[in-house]
Amino acid sequence: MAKLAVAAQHGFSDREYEAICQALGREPNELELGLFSLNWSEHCSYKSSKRFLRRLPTVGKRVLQGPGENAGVLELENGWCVAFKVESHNHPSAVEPFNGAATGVGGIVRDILSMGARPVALLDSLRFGELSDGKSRRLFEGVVSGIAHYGNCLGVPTVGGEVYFEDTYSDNCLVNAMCVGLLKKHELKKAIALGLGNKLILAGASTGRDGIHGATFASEDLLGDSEEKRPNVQVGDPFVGKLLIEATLEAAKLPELIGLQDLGAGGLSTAPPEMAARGDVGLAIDVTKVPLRATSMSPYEIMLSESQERMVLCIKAGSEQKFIDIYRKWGLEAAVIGAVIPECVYRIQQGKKIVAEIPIPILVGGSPEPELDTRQPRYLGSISQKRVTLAKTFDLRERLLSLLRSPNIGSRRWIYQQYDHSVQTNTVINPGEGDAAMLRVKGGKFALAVTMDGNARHVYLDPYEGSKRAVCEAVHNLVAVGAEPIGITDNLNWANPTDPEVYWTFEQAIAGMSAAASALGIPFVSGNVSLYNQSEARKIYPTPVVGMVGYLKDLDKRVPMGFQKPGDLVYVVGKLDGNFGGSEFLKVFYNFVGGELEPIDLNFEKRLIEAMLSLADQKLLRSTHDVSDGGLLVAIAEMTLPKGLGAELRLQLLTEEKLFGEWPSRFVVSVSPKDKNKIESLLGNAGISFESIGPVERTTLNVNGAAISLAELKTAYESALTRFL
Amino acid sequence: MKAAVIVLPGSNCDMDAYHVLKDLLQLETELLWHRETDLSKFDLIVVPGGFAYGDYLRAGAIARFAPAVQALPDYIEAKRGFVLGICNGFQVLTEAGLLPGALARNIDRKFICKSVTLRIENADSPFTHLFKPGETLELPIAHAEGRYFDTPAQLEKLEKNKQIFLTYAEENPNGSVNNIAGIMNESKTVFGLMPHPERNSETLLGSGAGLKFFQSLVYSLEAVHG
Amino acid sequence: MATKEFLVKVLIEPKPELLDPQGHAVEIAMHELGLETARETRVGKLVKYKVQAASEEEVRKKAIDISNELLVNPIIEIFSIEVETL
Amino acid sequence: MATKEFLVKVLIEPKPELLDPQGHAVEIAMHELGLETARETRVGKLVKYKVQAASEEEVRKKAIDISNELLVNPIIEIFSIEVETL
Ligand SMILES: Nc1ncnc2c1ncn2[C@@H]1O[C@H](COP(=O)(O)OP(=O)(O)O)[C@@H](O)[C@H]1O
Ligand SMILES: [Mg+2]
Repeated sequence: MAKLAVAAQHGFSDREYEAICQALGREPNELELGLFSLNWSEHCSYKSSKRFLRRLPTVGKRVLQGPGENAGVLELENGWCVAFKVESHNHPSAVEPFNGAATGVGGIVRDILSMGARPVALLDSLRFGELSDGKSRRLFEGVVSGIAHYGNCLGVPTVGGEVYFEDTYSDNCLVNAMCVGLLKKHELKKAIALGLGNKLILAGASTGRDGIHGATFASEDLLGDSEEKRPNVQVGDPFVGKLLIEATLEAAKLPELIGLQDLGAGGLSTAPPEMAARGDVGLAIDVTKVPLRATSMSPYEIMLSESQERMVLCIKAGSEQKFIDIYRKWGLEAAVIGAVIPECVYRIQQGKKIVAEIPIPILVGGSPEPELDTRQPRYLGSISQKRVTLAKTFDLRERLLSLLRSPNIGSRRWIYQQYDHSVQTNTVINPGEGDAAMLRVKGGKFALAVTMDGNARHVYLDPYEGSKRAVCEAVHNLVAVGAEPIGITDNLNWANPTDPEVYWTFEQAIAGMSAAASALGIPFVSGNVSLYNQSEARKIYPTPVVGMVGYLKDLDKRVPMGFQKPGDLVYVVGKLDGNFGGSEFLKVFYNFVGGELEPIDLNFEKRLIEAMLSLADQKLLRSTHDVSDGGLLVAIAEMTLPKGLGAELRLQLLTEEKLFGEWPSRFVVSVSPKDKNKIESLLGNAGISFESIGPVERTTLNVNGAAISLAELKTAYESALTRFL
Repeated sequence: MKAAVIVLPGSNCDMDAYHVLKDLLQLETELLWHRETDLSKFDLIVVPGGFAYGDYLRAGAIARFAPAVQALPDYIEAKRGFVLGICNGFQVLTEAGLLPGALARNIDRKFICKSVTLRIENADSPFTHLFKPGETLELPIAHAEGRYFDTPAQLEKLEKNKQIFLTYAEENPNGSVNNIAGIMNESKTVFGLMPHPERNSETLLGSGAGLKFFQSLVYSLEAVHG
Repeated sequence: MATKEFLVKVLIEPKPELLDPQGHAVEIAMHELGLETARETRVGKLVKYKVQAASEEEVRKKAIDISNELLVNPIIEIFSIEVETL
Repeated sequence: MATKEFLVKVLIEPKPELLDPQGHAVEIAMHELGLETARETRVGKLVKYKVQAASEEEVRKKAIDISNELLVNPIIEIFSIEVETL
């Protein structure tokens, strides 16, 4: 019959369908096909990416849980641990920005919850088309309000993130959300099912017809005509999400809890078999036991539903009522829907009747890895050769103000003002106050710093170097506030991997990130891959986003970004010269994307970071900011804004390249004059070059005689987004 | 002396208020589940910030039917102790009719989280007596429905009785009438404000000025209890 | 007594004296899209539910009660009710 | 041509197949307040405006257009329109 046609509808190639038949020893029924389609989807199986992901460094002395669980976990001190992960919700947000982004936040929060951790911070990394385009504006506004809606209601502060606007994202916006959670080591939970006869509980919201086939949808190109194929929009309920956090953390205290897992993409089709696979057991579940929101749902619909705000728990037989009572107390449903069985299969029953049965090892991890080719993209050769002819003279003031007005550079206040960033009363560096946000931990002296970074234009120009840079940029942001980088979560947002040129950039990016992380000794502990971010018209830039967590032993040693005191001395520290490639300056003034990307010397980078951390540790830094997007002068301007303090600067060389180039391995710092000698000798001994450029001053920013009032700087900077909205 | 922080489904600043009372002020403090109705053993009841019942319909609209909130009128009537509503708690108290007025959607329609400058309009109350009249301070706000509104007649009454204890001093972030940020009932036992004093009660988080509100209450209670 | 099913719509809008920024923004957008004569635009809420009762009168009465008690805040909102027999 | 004034109400609600968390929460509250038979409660939006036109038909047609273009998000919402002559 049209079996193959049904298979094709589920997104299977003939080869995959054959693999299924062979493994089962028969043809699958429709429900089984549905189960396969989700478990074998790119989104859930990482089939195109895992061969490269294996190359990422994942070990380190703090690693308690590396990649493979719902989130990575690192040990801090005194039993304290931090769990974190990033997740994308790109396709859903492109269709319905508000709900897509909101449910993205909900999803990543439940990943953290699955580890037994209390979510303490959120970050978001966003990409849209240019704001001059109405559709991009609507997406942007919708996404930001969706994140605000969900995160604010949960009471988890959204403390940081990043956003870029670039044509390449006008059909495929990117919405990556990162969540950070805290737990004590003994509270760590895993997504595992164990122990014959033990029970499976489904808790949280009831199940409806939402988002059926969401994971498959996320694993295809976004086509204009895909309206029909679109799953129902998933609507999140942050109120239930909040109750689910409280109830689950209460339930996690019971010793009878064996395993904990959220229902994300794929719902009941994917979460329980993953638990079974980890425990080497089988599971039987009965769909008639699943609390439903809609009437007369078929087993297929129940199994494939992606209703939000649900968790599965594997618990000791006999303790069912204790768990159900906790969820009821919080006003949530909880029902025993299945049990651990001896046969290593995922068995779906409708009452007594078995409606599907698939061996776990085939369902989870059994998808054949597609054979994909890589080929160096043709554009790379020409784009690095491209050169731009600079104007002979330039007006420094006008250049700087225009750059500050760029949506890729100027203030993000319009965004973070909509996010509750102070709830939980732990945020000691707020958005806009430092390169990374910082959270204290009540009952400890230490603090956590968190950041997300990834300039994709750099990656587009040079996938290897650009991705190295993304890692180093995140490192700089942590180091700037005084924190030691301890772990990475990454989100790889790419176009269609069956295009060999796309796939090549993917491989290069992973190599670049690995090189940087290995050299700097920072493990990857979690991450996410989002492929197929392209339309008929456009592919997105290869966009790796690096989320990073830093540890600061003594939170009194944290370093702010803004200048603190008139008379303090300003230095540029690190690599003092480099080139222009990929800068926002070239884009804004010459509409030019091209040139070579200055490579990063990772040995130097390592020394630089150690030196900066040592300065911070000795409390020698009054303020620090890394030099990144916009270059040196933008970094300095940003340091004048928090406290409204200018500077009287004299730079040795005044070229546009020096002022606006974005080469990495550079910081701007301000220090007390009394520490001048100490700092200079410490940097000198470490072999780190620096340039002393003048004192902090009260009223204006003065650069080699060009004076710009702080009011002007502020007006330009603050208008970057608002002038479009 | 004993304080309670009511935990409504969706409260999310309950632990923040608890931290200030219990850890910073060493006051005996309990988290009070919303189904409880016996308030008699408490000298102070805090209705905390958050999104009780998801803020569905209107902030506080459903929360006011929670048993613990339903028990508040008798508690207030009996002058048993003080009631403080912060942010969402303020919304709950107005919806429940325990403080006058209503809190409408912010004038620019968006959620706003930032630090604002406030002025103490009445320093002669159990909640504000440690401040000087006219003193200004910074506190974070974090709300989408904070635009205080009431009829002109009611407003006149509030002014006359000096029930407005806190106003926005520089910019008015949400469009509140008369820049109102915090009010109390006529008998000075029920207080509500949109800004979050508990988010600026330690120098680590800012100036720490918010702590004075809580200290004011504690000293007032000590005066009563001797 | 036999009951029938009714559909109730509660139409809630901001009080005339309360500034309605959303209504204002919508009105400007409507003007730009060619509906130049639109005025007094208000954006409010719709609550719709089905209910069993013996008579339309009873339905209406209960709808008014629930509106006053729960659905509407009379300090900032006004409402009207529509009932249909199903 | 002479025009008259009309009152338009656009009633917007979440698509029936989508979760309406707000409607759900309101329904629970209604049940607790004694309206036990309330079901399928949905909370949506009301947009109300006055407009000049030659005929009710024209008003209705334009209201549909503006709803599709501006007021309603067809991916998650459905709407109906009521017109009154003033
Ligand atoms: N999408 C966002 N969500 C929340 N905060 C953001 C977002 N984008 C930027 N921010 C915050 O705004 C500030 C400036 O961001 P950005 O210019 O990207 O900083 P940097 O270049 O130092 O990484 C930071 O505090 C950052 O965390
Ligand atoms: Mg940076």
